[in-house]
Amino acid sequence: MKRLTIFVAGGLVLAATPALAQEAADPNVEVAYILNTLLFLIGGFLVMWMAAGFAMLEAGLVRSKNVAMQLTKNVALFSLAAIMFYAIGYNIMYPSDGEWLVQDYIGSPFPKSIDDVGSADVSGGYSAGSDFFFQLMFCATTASIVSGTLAERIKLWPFLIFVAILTGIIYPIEASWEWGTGWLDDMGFSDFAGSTLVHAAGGWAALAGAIVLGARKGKYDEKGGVNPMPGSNLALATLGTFILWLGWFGFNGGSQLAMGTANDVADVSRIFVNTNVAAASGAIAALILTQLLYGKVDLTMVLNGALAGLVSITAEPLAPTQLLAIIIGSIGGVIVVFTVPLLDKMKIDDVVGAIPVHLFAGIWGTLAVAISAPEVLVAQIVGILAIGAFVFISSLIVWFILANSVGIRATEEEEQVGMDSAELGLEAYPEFGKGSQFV
Amino acid sequence: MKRLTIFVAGGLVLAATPALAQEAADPNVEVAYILNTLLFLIGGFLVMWMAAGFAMLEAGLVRSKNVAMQLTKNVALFSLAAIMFYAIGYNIMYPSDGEWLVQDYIGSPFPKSIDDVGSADVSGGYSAGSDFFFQLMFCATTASIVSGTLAERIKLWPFLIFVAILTGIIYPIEASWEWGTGWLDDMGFSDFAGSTLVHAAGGWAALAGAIVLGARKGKYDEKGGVNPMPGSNLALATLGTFILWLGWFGFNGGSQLAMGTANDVADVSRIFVNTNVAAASGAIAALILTQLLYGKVDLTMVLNGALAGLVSITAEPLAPTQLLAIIIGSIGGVIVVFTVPLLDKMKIDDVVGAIPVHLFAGIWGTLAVAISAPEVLVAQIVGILAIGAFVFISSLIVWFILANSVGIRATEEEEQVGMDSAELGLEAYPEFGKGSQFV
Amino acid sequence: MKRLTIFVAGGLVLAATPALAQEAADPNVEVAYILNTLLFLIGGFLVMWMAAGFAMLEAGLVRSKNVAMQLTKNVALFSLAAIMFYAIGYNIMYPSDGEWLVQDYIGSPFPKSIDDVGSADVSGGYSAGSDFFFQLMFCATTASIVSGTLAERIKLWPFLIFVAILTGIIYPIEASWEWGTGWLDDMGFSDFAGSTLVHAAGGWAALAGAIVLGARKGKYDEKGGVNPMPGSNLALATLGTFILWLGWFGFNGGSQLAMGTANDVADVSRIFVNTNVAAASGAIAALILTQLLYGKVDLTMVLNGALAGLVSITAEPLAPTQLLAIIIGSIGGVIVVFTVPLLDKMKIDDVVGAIPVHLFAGIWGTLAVAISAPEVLVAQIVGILAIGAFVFISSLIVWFILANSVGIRATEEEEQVGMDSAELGLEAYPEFGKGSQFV
Amino acid sequence: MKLIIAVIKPFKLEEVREALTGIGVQGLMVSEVKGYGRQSGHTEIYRGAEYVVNFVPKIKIEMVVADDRVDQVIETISTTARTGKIGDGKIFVAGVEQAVRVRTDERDEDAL
Amino acid sequence: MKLIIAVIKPFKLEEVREALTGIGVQGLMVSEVKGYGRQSGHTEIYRGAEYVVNFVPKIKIEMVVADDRVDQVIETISTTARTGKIGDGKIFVAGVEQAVRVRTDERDEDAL
Amino acid sequence: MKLIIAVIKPFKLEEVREALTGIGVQGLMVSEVKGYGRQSGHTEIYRGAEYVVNFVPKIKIEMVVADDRVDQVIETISTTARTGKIGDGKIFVAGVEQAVRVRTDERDEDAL
Ligand SMILES: Nc1ncnc2c1ncn2[C@@H]1O[C@H](COP(=O)(O)OP(=O)(O)O)[C@@H](O)[C@H]1O
Ligand SMILES: Nc1ncnc2c1ncn2[C@@H]1O[C@H](COP(=O)(O)OP(=O)(O)O)[C@@H](O)[C@H]1O
Ligand SMILES: Nc1ncnc2c1ncn2[C@@H]1O[C@H](COP(=O)(O)OP(=O)(O)O)[C@@H](O)[C@H]1O
Repeated sequence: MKRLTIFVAGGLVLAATPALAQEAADPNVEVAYILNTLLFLIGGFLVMWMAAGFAMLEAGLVRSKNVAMQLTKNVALFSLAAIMFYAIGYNIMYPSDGEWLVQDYIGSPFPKSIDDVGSADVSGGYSAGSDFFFQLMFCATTASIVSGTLAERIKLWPFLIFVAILTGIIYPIEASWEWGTGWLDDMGFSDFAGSTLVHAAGGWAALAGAIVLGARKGKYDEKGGVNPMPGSNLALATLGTFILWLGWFGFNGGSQLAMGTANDVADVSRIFVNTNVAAASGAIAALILTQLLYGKVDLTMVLNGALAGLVSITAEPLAPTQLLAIIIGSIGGVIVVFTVPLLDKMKIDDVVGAIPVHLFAGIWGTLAVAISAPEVLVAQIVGILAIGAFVFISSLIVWFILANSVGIRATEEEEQVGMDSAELGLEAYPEFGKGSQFV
Repeated sequence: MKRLTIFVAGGLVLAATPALAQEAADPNVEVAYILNTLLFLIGGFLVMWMAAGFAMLEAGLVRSKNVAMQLTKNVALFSLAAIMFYAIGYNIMYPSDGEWLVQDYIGSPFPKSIDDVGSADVSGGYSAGSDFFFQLMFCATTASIVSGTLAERIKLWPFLIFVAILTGIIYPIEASWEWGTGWLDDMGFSDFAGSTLVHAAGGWAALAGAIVLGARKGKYDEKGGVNPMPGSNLALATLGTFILWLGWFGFNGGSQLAMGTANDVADVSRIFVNTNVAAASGAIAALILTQLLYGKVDLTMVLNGALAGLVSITAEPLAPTQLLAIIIGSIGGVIVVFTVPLLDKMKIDDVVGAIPVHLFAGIWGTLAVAISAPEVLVAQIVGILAIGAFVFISSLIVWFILANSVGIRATEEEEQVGMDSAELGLEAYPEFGKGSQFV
Repeated sequence: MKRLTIFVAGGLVLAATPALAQEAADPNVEVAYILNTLLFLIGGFLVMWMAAGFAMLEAGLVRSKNVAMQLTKNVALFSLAAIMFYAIGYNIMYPSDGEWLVQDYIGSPFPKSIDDVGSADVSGGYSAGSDFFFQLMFCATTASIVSGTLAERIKLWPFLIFVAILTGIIYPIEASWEWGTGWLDDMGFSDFAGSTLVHAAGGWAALAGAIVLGARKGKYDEKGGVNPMPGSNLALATLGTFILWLGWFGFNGGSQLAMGTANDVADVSRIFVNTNVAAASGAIAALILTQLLYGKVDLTMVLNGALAGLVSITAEPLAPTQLLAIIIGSIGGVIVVFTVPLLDKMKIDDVVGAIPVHLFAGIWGTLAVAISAPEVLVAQIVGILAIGAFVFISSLIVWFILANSVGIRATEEEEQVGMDSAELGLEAYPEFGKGSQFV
Repeated sequence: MKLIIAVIKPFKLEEVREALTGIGVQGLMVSEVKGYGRQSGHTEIYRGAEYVVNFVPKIKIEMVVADDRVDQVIETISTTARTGKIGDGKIFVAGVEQAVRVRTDERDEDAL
Repeated sequence: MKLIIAVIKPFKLEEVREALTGIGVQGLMVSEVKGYGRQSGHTEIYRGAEYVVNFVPKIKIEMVVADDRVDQVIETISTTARTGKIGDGKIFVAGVEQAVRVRTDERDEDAL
Repeated sequence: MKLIIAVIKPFKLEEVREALTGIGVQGLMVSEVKGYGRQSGHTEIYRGAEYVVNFVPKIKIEMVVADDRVDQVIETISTTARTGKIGDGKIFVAGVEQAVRVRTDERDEDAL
């Protein structure tokens, strides 16, 4: 896979340099090592920031009686991901040769250690710790996607159990197929920063959960009517979207994986430009489309549109020209506007629109790679299907087991009073209006 | 102009290095290229973050019935700027030789392409894509300034049409006079990071809009009384201010345009220090002054004061000592405290105080350059007047045409129920109090 | 002290290079200079961002009638710190040889100048301006800690007077003992990024203030009952926590103080990883513990837990393995859950839990250094006691003088109507519910 | 005419409103109140401190109806709002002497 | 004494209050309510789903006045609050038996 | 039965509630109102502009009690809520004809 070969190549070249690295090292190799590592660190903290973005976006789109719970879930899932990915996930995702349990399909789980203090291996091209840090954030993102869809009705602990399994096992396995140089990578599948590996995967897990969990009480009535349950704080939702937009420069830009050469940093620049304009055009597409369809702009759709634009460009943010990036992003925005109501028709209750944004736009983005590289089309389809099937089915099984053991759904009364009072015994906004409880 | 000459100089030096760049390139030239580009990328994402800052600041300072609209405008204007600046703005602003329509006054509009994948031109000194990314953010900032002033009464679409013209044509033209090495640059005008080119320009466009649009109903009564319409969420307004403060390090620091030498990075450090202390002293000045004038501190003025401090130091954040930066910033804070009520006396309704902060402090900052470099005084005055006249008059014309064609003002009833319900059919805080609608 | 010796060492080595720096300079020395400086700049703006984190955390945890005041205090204290640290603090903290008033105990106060424009001294290893910028942010952080504890009842101006003394004198003196290569450094005390120097110090100052100030009216009743006064906006509190989490990468990572070698950047990576996982495990520990103790999760404790994890790892974020970092962080989370109610039992009213998070976890973190380096145990204890005694007693004296001169406490009625209406004459959320005023 | 004041559990509002529309009630006013009553008094824990929750969120419905509608309205509200659990709420009836429709200046029964 | 309850459109509050002060009304209480009536029932679209808006934000004004003031107060409110458009609101009058000014313990008319 | 409406200063609520519970009042409703009265009219400054604050936040307590409790309740509220400063509030009493406890369908005095 493009990303890794860069590496391996790099690795080979560098292999020339003596073992006990930096002292003797060719100064430029060391500078490249520093700059590559720096890219991971900056990219990593920007993607970490996306965790706050998801938290704000979701807190803004749920009703106030469920805000504290949504915040709790977001803090907890990010924390849990950090621990699970360290404990088993990272090594399942990046098995060294001989560390596969099932060659190219399943890596072996155990904590992988990073460089010891003060002993960088310059021949690696970048610091192992910075790579771990960067990759962890992608794992956490996958989990963040799930929490939004299932908001306002799922119990805290069963949700967290699922998160542990998703971040410790499901995500690392499917991601290893491509980024761990597994079978999809061999096959030529291309997913630069994770339209499928991260976003569609999160979307599939969310979809499985939504099906097992069912819709919020009162969301859909017998006669097929849909009762909107407006988000309680669109300022937060907008803030969350801007945070995600910012974090995405780290998400896509960092996925260049190297900044030690002029070409790499120029490519990172190109990625920044394409990522930004894809988000912008996704937002504009939703802006115009909601005006045309509904006679007025829907801010929540515009926010989803920007995110869909970002997801769409994530599979290939480098190759497209700005014009192509605009087209890819706009189509992402269009997808959201049409599929949000579609899900409602299917009575699949996705509170924040995560499935249209991450799953549907993720699939589109993965296919769109073929616009720049037609030869990969088949591999793209195989990858979309294989990862979709694996994540969806395994998630479905986990959700099903949880539903039939501990149970995943809050009682009707808990749902009525809200998860905050029911499960946390507090309120996010104790002094503000209680509109959510009646209108 | 200082910035550009650095470049040109750099360019010349580098010109020595062979065409097919990095392979053969002198390692330090390549490292400098990477570091210069990195400064643009970091600076760029920090300035992009300012778009969120404006959104939060404005959302916090409008009444809750207009919050969703204000958020919509901010997301939309940033997105629109990205597309317009790509489509025509960037090339109007940075015409290569022979690309001027009117030499040194108006560049020719067409999309400019950035480096192809994996083919950096090291002799450029930095990646074209990173420069585009960085410059785009300044263009978007100019538009962000306008939305705040005109809040709570302007219709969405006419506003967006103006934004398209401002970011695609008006800003690029006036900015080209200086940063595109046009006539003002030749003349010796100095505006390091855009006190005039960005902030005052945005302020002039806002002022023109406020005049054509008129004040909010009920803001000013016959007997010259002013009815404050307090912002709905000062926590958001404060968050927005902190975001802008953070982003400003990218705004001013990135405008050093180079980080490839020890001197450049030391200068960037100096800029960070001065930028921070100017903001701090602007805030403190407003804090003390509101206490003295009104017998109590006004948080909204303190926030405006910090921003005015930032705008004031933006024209020359490098040359001043910290002490001078403190003086320049404090005066910015003082200007705000005195000019906010002044505008009210003139019945110019600036909802968030953008005109005092960006226009008045911007002019002050531009003049203050002469404290460090007296020889530029005349050029500064010419620049302030020329850009002021051009942006104000062209904006006035555009607003006037819009007002007399599609119309720019919401109806009285729409204004009463709020732009959110009227134009978007939703509310930003559906469950919280509705105080805005009566008290 | 480890940090400084690196330096001095570095300095010596570099001393070899000719005086009139970069032209002649060994390219790698210059590149190292740039990268070291860059680390300070990135670290610095990330820590500056923490000021926004504290503002949001505190604004979210106070009742709405005190939100605007809390925001005002946070903006003002950060601004004041910038000016005081420049005017006297920085030089008191980092006296050059011969600049000590009392050798190794008290430096002499006067503004220290940073590099002139375009004249970097490469032999310094990093730009003086970037160091000033980075160190300033630590000083401001110390003050931010205090504002949360004393919220909802302390008057604005006396609080700001204390902040000026804390940031200008108290913090710089105690910090000079270690980071200014004073007596604690000579003694072998080790505090990598400031568990004691910054966090515990802030906590001690807050504790002194809380004692002199007394609890909020109605917080504790005669019969030893505790009346919770729930925070008004947990979404803001969570946002603040995420901001702090992000900023902490700059706080701890930047404290490596160098990025010019592969080893340094690999260490920074290791610090990022440990910092993140310590925060995560602090949050998880609080999550599990509140569930076990109270039968339900308390979001505010989870947020405090994450911060306590961060404070705990701050004294030594480099040496521990991830597993050890997890243990250190979790214990931080446990400490918070047990000490928050403990303070209430002692009728010490800490509105946001800053004392458990910064003081108690800070002490723990400082002791935990001995896990990696047993030999420092004694020095750690001496450092904790010495700095604790100095900061607590000097703060107590200042608070006492203020209380008995200008007075520090709002009147009962001001407290009842809230600091916002009473001292600022405005409201943070004028349109939302007024629940705070009755339930 | 009578003013009927009903305090009910928030989540019952939609049902009650529909039921009232069903029997031809043409207008009403809804507001949020904090209720104190037998249901009050459960304890919560916040940051480790236990405290008693005295006030429970309730919805107050006010409507003015013609005298002959009163019993039916009471009947409708109390059956729809009833869950049998403590805290279901109360219905009160008071006399109203005049009513005016602002738009048309219609009076009394015509104004309802 | 009578308790006058007026439901009006929010943006009319300031005008009505001024008019009432003008005729010497010395005190009143204002609260936010959600109104249901003829005006209700328009539809909105949120994220592509249509729904009916049943409740409209209204302002409720309550004041106790001496019997002889009632007609004038009604007159004043209804003329000031009238826009002629549906949803202008209602005015109701009920009897009040006692009034107390807490500060002074004055009673009845003196307490108003 | 009587409906007692009391408008008090917000910070007095907890005291008043306790006092009422003390004398055996079993239930009541609390809501936020904006009050206009003699206390109104102080000026504030926002962004340099002076303006008059007409509405003061108040708490409205409503409770229905048996006729023979009325005087005691009034007494309790007015003594507890009194600070002697302007704006202490008012207490009004109106007649109630019926009361129903939704949960049990108990009527009148039994329903309180
Ligand atoms: N005497 C009263 N006057 C006014 N409101 C009352 C009275 N008694 C109860 N309420 C209201 O009715 C609600 C339910 O009453 P409560 O005693 O809790 O349960 P139940 O009605 O099932 O006995 C209370 O929350 C309060 O708002
Ligand atoms: N019978 C009623 N009892 C109490 N409030 C009413 C009643 N009828 C109407 N209202 C209030 O008056 C408001 C306006 O009434 P509506 O029927 O919408 O318009 P109009 O008064 O112009 O006919 C409603 O929103 C509701 O709050
Ligand atoms: N006639 C009235 N009807 C209804 N509420 C009233 C009336 N007069 C006063 N109030 C309420 O009582 C509150 C206190 O009254 P005010 O005149 O300010 O002080 P005081 O009661 O001490 O004279 C007012 O804010 C208002 O809410």
